[in-house]
Amino acid sequence: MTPDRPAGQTALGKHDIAARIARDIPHGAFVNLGIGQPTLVADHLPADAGVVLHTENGMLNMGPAAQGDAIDPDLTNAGKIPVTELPGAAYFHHADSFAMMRGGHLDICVLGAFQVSASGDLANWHTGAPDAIPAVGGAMDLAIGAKKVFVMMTLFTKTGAPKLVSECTYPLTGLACVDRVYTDLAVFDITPRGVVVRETFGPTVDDLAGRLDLPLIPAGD
Amino acid sequence: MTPDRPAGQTALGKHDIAARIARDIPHGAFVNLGIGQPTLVADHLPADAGVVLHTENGMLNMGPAAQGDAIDPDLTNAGKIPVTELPGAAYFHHADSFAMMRGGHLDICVLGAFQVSASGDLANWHTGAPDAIPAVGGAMDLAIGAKKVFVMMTLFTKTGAPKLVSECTYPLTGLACVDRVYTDLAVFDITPRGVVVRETFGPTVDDLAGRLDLPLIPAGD
Amino acid sequence: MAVQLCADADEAVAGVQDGSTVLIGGFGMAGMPVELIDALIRQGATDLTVVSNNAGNGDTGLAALLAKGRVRKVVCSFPRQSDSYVFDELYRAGKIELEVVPQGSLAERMRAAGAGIGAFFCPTGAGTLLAEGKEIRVIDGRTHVLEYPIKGDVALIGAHRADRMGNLVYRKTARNFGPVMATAATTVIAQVREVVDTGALDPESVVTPSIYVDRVVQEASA
Amino acid sequence: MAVQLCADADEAVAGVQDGSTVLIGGFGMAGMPVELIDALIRQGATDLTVVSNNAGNGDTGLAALLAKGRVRKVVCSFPRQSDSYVFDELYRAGKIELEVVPQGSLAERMRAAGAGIGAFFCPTGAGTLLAEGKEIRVIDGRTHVLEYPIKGDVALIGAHRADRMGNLVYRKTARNFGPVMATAATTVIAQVREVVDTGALDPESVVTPSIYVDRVVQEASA
Repeated sequence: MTPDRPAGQTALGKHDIAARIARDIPHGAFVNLGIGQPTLVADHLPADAGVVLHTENGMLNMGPAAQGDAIDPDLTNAGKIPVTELPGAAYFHHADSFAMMRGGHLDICVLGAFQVSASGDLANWHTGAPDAIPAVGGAMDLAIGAKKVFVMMTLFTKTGAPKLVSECTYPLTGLACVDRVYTDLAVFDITPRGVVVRETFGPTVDDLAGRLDLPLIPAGD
Repeated sequence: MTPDRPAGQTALGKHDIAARIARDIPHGAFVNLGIGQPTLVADHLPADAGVVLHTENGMLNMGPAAQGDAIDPDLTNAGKIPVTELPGAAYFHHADSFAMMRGGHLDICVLGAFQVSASGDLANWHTGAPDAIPAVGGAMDLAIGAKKVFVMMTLFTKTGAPKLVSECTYPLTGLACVDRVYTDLAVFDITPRGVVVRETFGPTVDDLAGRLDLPLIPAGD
Repeated sequence: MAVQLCADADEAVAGVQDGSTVLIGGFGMAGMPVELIDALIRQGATDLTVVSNNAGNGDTGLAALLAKGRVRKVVCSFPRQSDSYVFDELYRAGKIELEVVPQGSLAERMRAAGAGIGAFFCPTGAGTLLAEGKEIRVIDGRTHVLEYPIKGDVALIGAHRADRMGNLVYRKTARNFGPVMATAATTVIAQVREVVDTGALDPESVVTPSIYVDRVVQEASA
Repeated sequence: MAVQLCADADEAVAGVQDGSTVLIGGFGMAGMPVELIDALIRQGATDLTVVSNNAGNGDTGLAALLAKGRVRKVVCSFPRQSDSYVFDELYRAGKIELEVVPQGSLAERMRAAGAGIGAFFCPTGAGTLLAEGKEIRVIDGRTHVLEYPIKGDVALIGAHRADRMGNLVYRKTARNFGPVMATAATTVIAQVREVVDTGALDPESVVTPSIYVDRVVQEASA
């Protein structure tokens, strides 16, 4: 149960969100899963889905996390966690890896977020706190690179502030780059018409509209 | 004997020019030899010189032309002539090959020329004839890429016109890119002070000055 | 998306649209996807822009495509060869457009298309006819020309081996433009000598990862 | 020029000048040239600008170099890690400069240095804090940031094997920044696990050709 799960509703936990995202990843897709919760999506991809995972430190067809004797310090994911390789893997250097990403060759990238705006701006690298040491890693490259950028996050912070907002207040990672937002309470599409509610997990669209400070368009409208 | 060899002088033939150039290539240098006469330089590099030849179609440590059964259609030089590979060779794609060249990693490139100007402009790709079909290949990339660009040419055309000129009249391949010019009659350095005559093969510097329409600086001045 | 393993070259080039930009690999005959070009001639797409290092030679392959009148424009570094008479005649008759690009800039412009680079400042060709009309900037005392990406709708390339996922390896200097073109086109079609099982290629030695490859066909003559 | 095979890491890093820009490979510990960094600490060069993906962790390697006060500025994508306390303290005390660069732009800027590209328009970071003060241009409807090359005086990289000419191969994701940094520095120094005879590496699989490598040393711990 997530901390912000409203009583009596069927809000999703992080594993359920990951499973929900996994269902939307087509057979054979090339996918990058961002550090943190998005990596959970891998656990919900069926072995026969043919999904090929990219890790931006230089590999395609990454396998699951390495255990025991399979741990090899030369083989890690972008989170520096030891992983394995699957048959048909390929290694490449950092410039080639980010060229692959920036060039729009990945089908889907799944990222965490502090905030997403109604126009698809993403904030996920910097809290803007005055004493924070800035550190971006590959966040900005991932944000603008894939054909489709999915965000995985809770819809509200632990203190109840919406994370899907009319304008981001945190420093941006990328402009108008997010296509879809998967949350514990609903799935949203960022479209030229506005934010479309694709699916909800408990609340009605009106419930959500009452808690979010932006117009929502019901799916099918 | 070259067609323009003045009677009674010791002008060099093309093989002698190639040998003269080979003597100036330091041990272990990485070198690109342009299509045509510059390829003759390879014949004059001692086996123990450790010179590594680059061919811009994607190879380092190219060996001599292939003969008989060694001919492999997958292995050619930039002139599309079958060649061989030496131990320690490496293959790479065209973008990497020209990145290597453009990035200034080759020590020396040897090119033919229609004209070289006193400021080192090179014209070697286009006669400027109105009905000529333009075709540049790698000439412009080679001209600006190597640490040192050597030109190998006769000093005069078959009709006696100088090819080392104050300003090129043919369309340029590159601006201020030539470092040294090896000819049948002399070797010239293109320097910020002007054209320095390094060495002559028969004529005196004054002889050359009388036939060329540009100031010459004797070596050592 | 997952690679399509094609039964023959005709299946591999199905659907190429009139007006497409087609990148064609090879340097001379090394790496030239001859069977794919022949299939493209049968397929019939016309009004094409072809990007390749050369403009065809003799009467086969690219020259045959040109001879059929299917090509509106050629973008290449070196159209003029001893036996490029098909191109030469079309060009002199004003029946084909030509854009000459220095060989390294041709490769780098395709790399930029594949790498998501919007444009780049390149020293090659500065001060020459081939920079005329292009934006110029002096950076660190050196004159550069602004070059834009060249993107293909289709790439036809020749490789040595593919695995069943579409990973490719090349052989010797036949590698040339293949790996770059594979990054730069919407639909990438590879002709290979051999298709091997997934896992049979060394992951350290894969040159074109499967993500770039859409269709693979084994050469009929292989 | 021909590669120098060094007896030990101290010989390999000899002559690094104060004020140099030093590119240091590795992503986490994978590909990190630890023995070369330790030798650089002994060598004593100071007032360095270090370009690396991270800003050191724990008390060893790059963190130890920082702790000695040898580094004026760090250019990296991700300085803040759970155990980057050495950097954090120097930064908060105003004793070290930081330039944060998106990871892909960091790699591409070094590639540009190695490839003779004067500058490039890149979509990464457009509209963010990291593009502030940079030239912006809209190309094909997309906003791009003009990025300049990052060139090193020295690169310290870790590879798996070298041959005696200096050709390098890497292993798995330890490849990361090594091949790019090897193109981007005046003096490239590689720490390898094994030096093999020339001819023992497959020419199809060489990742860093010998032309880029100036000095090679086999790891003492290998």
